[in-house]
Amino acid sequence: MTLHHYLILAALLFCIGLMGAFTRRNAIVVLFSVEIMLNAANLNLIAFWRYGDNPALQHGPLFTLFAIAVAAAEVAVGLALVIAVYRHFRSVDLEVMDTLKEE
Amino acid sequence: MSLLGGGIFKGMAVTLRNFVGSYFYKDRLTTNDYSWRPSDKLPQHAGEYPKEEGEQLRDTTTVTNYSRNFPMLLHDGSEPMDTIRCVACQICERECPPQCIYIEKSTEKKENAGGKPQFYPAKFDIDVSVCMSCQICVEVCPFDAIVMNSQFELSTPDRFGGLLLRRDDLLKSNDYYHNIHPEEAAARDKRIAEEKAAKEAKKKAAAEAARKKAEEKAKADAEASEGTPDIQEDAE
Amino acid sequence: MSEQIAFWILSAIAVLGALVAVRKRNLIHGVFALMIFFAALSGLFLLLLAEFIAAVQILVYIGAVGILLLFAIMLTERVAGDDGRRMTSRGWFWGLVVAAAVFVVLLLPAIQQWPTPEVTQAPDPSVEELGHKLMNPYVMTLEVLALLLTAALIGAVTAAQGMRKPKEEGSPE
Amino acid sequence: MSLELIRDILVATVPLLLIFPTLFAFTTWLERKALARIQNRIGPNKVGVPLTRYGGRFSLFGLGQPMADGIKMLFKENIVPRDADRLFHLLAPILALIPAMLVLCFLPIDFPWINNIQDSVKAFMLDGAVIFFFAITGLNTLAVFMAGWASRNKYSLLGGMRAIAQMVSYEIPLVLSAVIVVMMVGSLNAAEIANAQAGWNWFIFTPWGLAAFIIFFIAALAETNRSPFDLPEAESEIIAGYFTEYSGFKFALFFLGEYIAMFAISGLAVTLFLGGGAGPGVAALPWLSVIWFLVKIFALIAVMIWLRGTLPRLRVDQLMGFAWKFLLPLSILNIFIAGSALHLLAGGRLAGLDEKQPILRQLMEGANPLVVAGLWIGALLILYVAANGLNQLSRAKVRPREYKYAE
Repeated sequence: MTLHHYLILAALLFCIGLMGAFTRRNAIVVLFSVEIMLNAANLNLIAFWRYGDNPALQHGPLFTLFAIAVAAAEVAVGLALVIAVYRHFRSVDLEVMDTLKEE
Repeated sequence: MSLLGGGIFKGMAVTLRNFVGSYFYKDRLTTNDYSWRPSDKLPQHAGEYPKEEGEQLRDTTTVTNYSRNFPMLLHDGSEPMDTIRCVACQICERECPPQCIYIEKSTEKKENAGGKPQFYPAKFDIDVSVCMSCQICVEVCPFDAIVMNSQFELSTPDRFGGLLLRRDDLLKSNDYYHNIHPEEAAARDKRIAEEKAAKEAKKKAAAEAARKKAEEKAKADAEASEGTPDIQEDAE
Repeated sequence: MSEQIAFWILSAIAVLGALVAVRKRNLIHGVFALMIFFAALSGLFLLLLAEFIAAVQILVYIGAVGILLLFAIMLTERVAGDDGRRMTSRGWFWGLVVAAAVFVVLLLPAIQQWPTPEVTQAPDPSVEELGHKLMNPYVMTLEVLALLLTAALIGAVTAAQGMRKPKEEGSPE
Repeated sequence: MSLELIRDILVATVPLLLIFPTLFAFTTWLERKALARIQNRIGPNKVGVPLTRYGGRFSLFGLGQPMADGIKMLFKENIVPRDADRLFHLLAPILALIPAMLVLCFLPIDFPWINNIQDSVKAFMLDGAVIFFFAITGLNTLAVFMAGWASRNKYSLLGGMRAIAQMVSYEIPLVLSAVIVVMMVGSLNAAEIANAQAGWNWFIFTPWGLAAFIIFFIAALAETNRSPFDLPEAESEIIAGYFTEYSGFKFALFFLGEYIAMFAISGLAVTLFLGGGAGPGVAALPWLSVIWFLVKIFALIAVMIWLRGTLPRLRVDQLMGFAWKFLLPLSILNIFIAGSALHLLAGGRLAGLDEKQPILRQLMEGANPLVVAGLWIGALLILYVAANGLNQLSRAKVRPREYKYAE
């Protein structure tokens, strides 16, 4: 296995996530898609660490660890927002929540 | 302040005592190997159980530890269907809370125990897997036709039909009833007899009254219509 | 050889899982597909000898994020999917185009100097080393992260709880 | 992939797959017997030697019961509700069993045959074995939710939601109490943790270790849905919870998964706190360590059965309050105590200790008995006072019940 295998896989996964984020209406699915993109990025980080010059420094896992923690925080806040929005609009459809004012 | 969590240890001590005690003290083990006939080792208060298959227990209490109580139909004589008390009035079917009774009325009448022509149940099924032994059917029956049986060993390998008791399974003689629940049956019979006697006395009184009335009327009529005998003949 | 077999199987599972997750109408099915994707990615991390990250991936993504998503779905929409309604957004075509374009852009640098030599030198997969790194040079980052997580926790609770409107005087209720 | 590797994998896994399900069958019998005796009953005693007419006469205390149960389960009708999600309904029991089976590999049981295989196949030699254990145990939650959701039954769904809330909550004290051990040993490697406790240096024989073990055991009861935390399957409230709609072999798989999870988490408790396979006579006969390990597991399971026979079920709000308001602060306080005790014991010497060796053993060897006794009393006193305070705080404010008609 070479670095390129992992890079191409990560690019593919990232674009699947992008596609989901662009094409779905459901806010929760959009959140899924963002998670997929984040994971693809993590895969890249680990692959660069593994095939990089100085793996003993453990920079890849460290960075990924931080990214995972931030992603967890992001999901928690994101889902809380989705629930708050759902309570307001009775829907998680992104095309319904297109107003800036309270109706 | 009591020790935090001490209640748990107290409870655990109780269960440990039970666990160990059940190996050493026979009177702790109140249960019995239910599928084998009880041996003499069984403690006294465990309840009675037939010593042989098919044996009927004389039991003054309605419930023993091992019996199950489901309704049965009473008849008075040797030929069950000739002397069946049930007249298929379907009150019990309507009143049954879990609706486990199914009755079909006969199309023609037939002489019953009292010698009167009556309807009889062409079908009388009780699903004892549904029955909850509430005895409401016994209480509502105006004919004393349905009472509680007391049975042991009801288990069956037949999943669907085995616990659906048909009319002929349910029919039991009054003697059998006297055998299993002597006091209750005697009380019931006494009450029936009293009611019958009261009814007969009432009937007699009514008949007497009617006779008297008729006599009086006849007398009066005779007095009033001495001159018109044709009419009286018509009235008769 | 076994590494290559594992790579191809895991990457196929990951791609399929991600595709199903973003395309499935039934959201619960979607979440479980997403978890399969996470699990496959964890396997890939193991393959890359980052075993701690693989464990954390399962612990955080499947154990926490997945459960959170399930809860969010159960609390909001009808789970069986947007019955009969349009699943895609208005500009879905342009979305696809942009995604494809991004893929091409990402692919171009990746396939330059195509056959790179395989690296045989394995990094030291010691969790202990990682721990020392976290506790020594990166301890400040860790603390900031802890602060962030706490803040996110509180924020999430307040956001999800919703602002209680003060009851207006004489409002018919 | 070489043939030797495949052989080693088989040697490492197949015995586990054989031993633990066998023990499971035995445990169900043991549990039924013990519960029966606690309730002054006899328990299963009929099934005897199979395929003989007089089998029942030689029933050997009903030891044939698990086999009879298994055969019955295999041949029972498989019923799937009409509106159920058929795929998930099928997958859920499998998903419930797999993580439970998988984590067995992380227990450092020194089977005699395991010494001959290469290290890369021994899962418990993995550097992060303990964290993998917790990660994979967490997957059980998903199976429970899957079963509850796929059944299309409101009781199942209620059970599933309860299970998720419970498992997610109790995972935190579980992990936090394990953290103390990891802190002492300085490694996540299961084999290293077990080895660090050689020579009666078990973690349960330290004050913080004892407290952590109690917290761990309570949380483990909740993680495996054992009584008194069996709310997800509370039969008097929600029939059977998430496996209400399961019958036949799928139900058996759930049952198996639950018991295997019990073994696994007891095994982890043994590894972390009870010295792994350590015990008298191990030095002379190495295979005794396997026996000791299993004996310790069974001792913990016996306590679980005993507790099941003793305690009534908690209410949902009590359950969550207990995890978040009682166990979690206590376990954090315990970590704090353990850390400060470590520094107190070491004095200024912490820098002088050998980093590669377990800190605990070095401390134990050089400690003054008076200081150790003081630590015991001090730590347990602090924890007890804290627990009492938390108990007062977390107790639900309930108005005393008024009896209208009692008097």
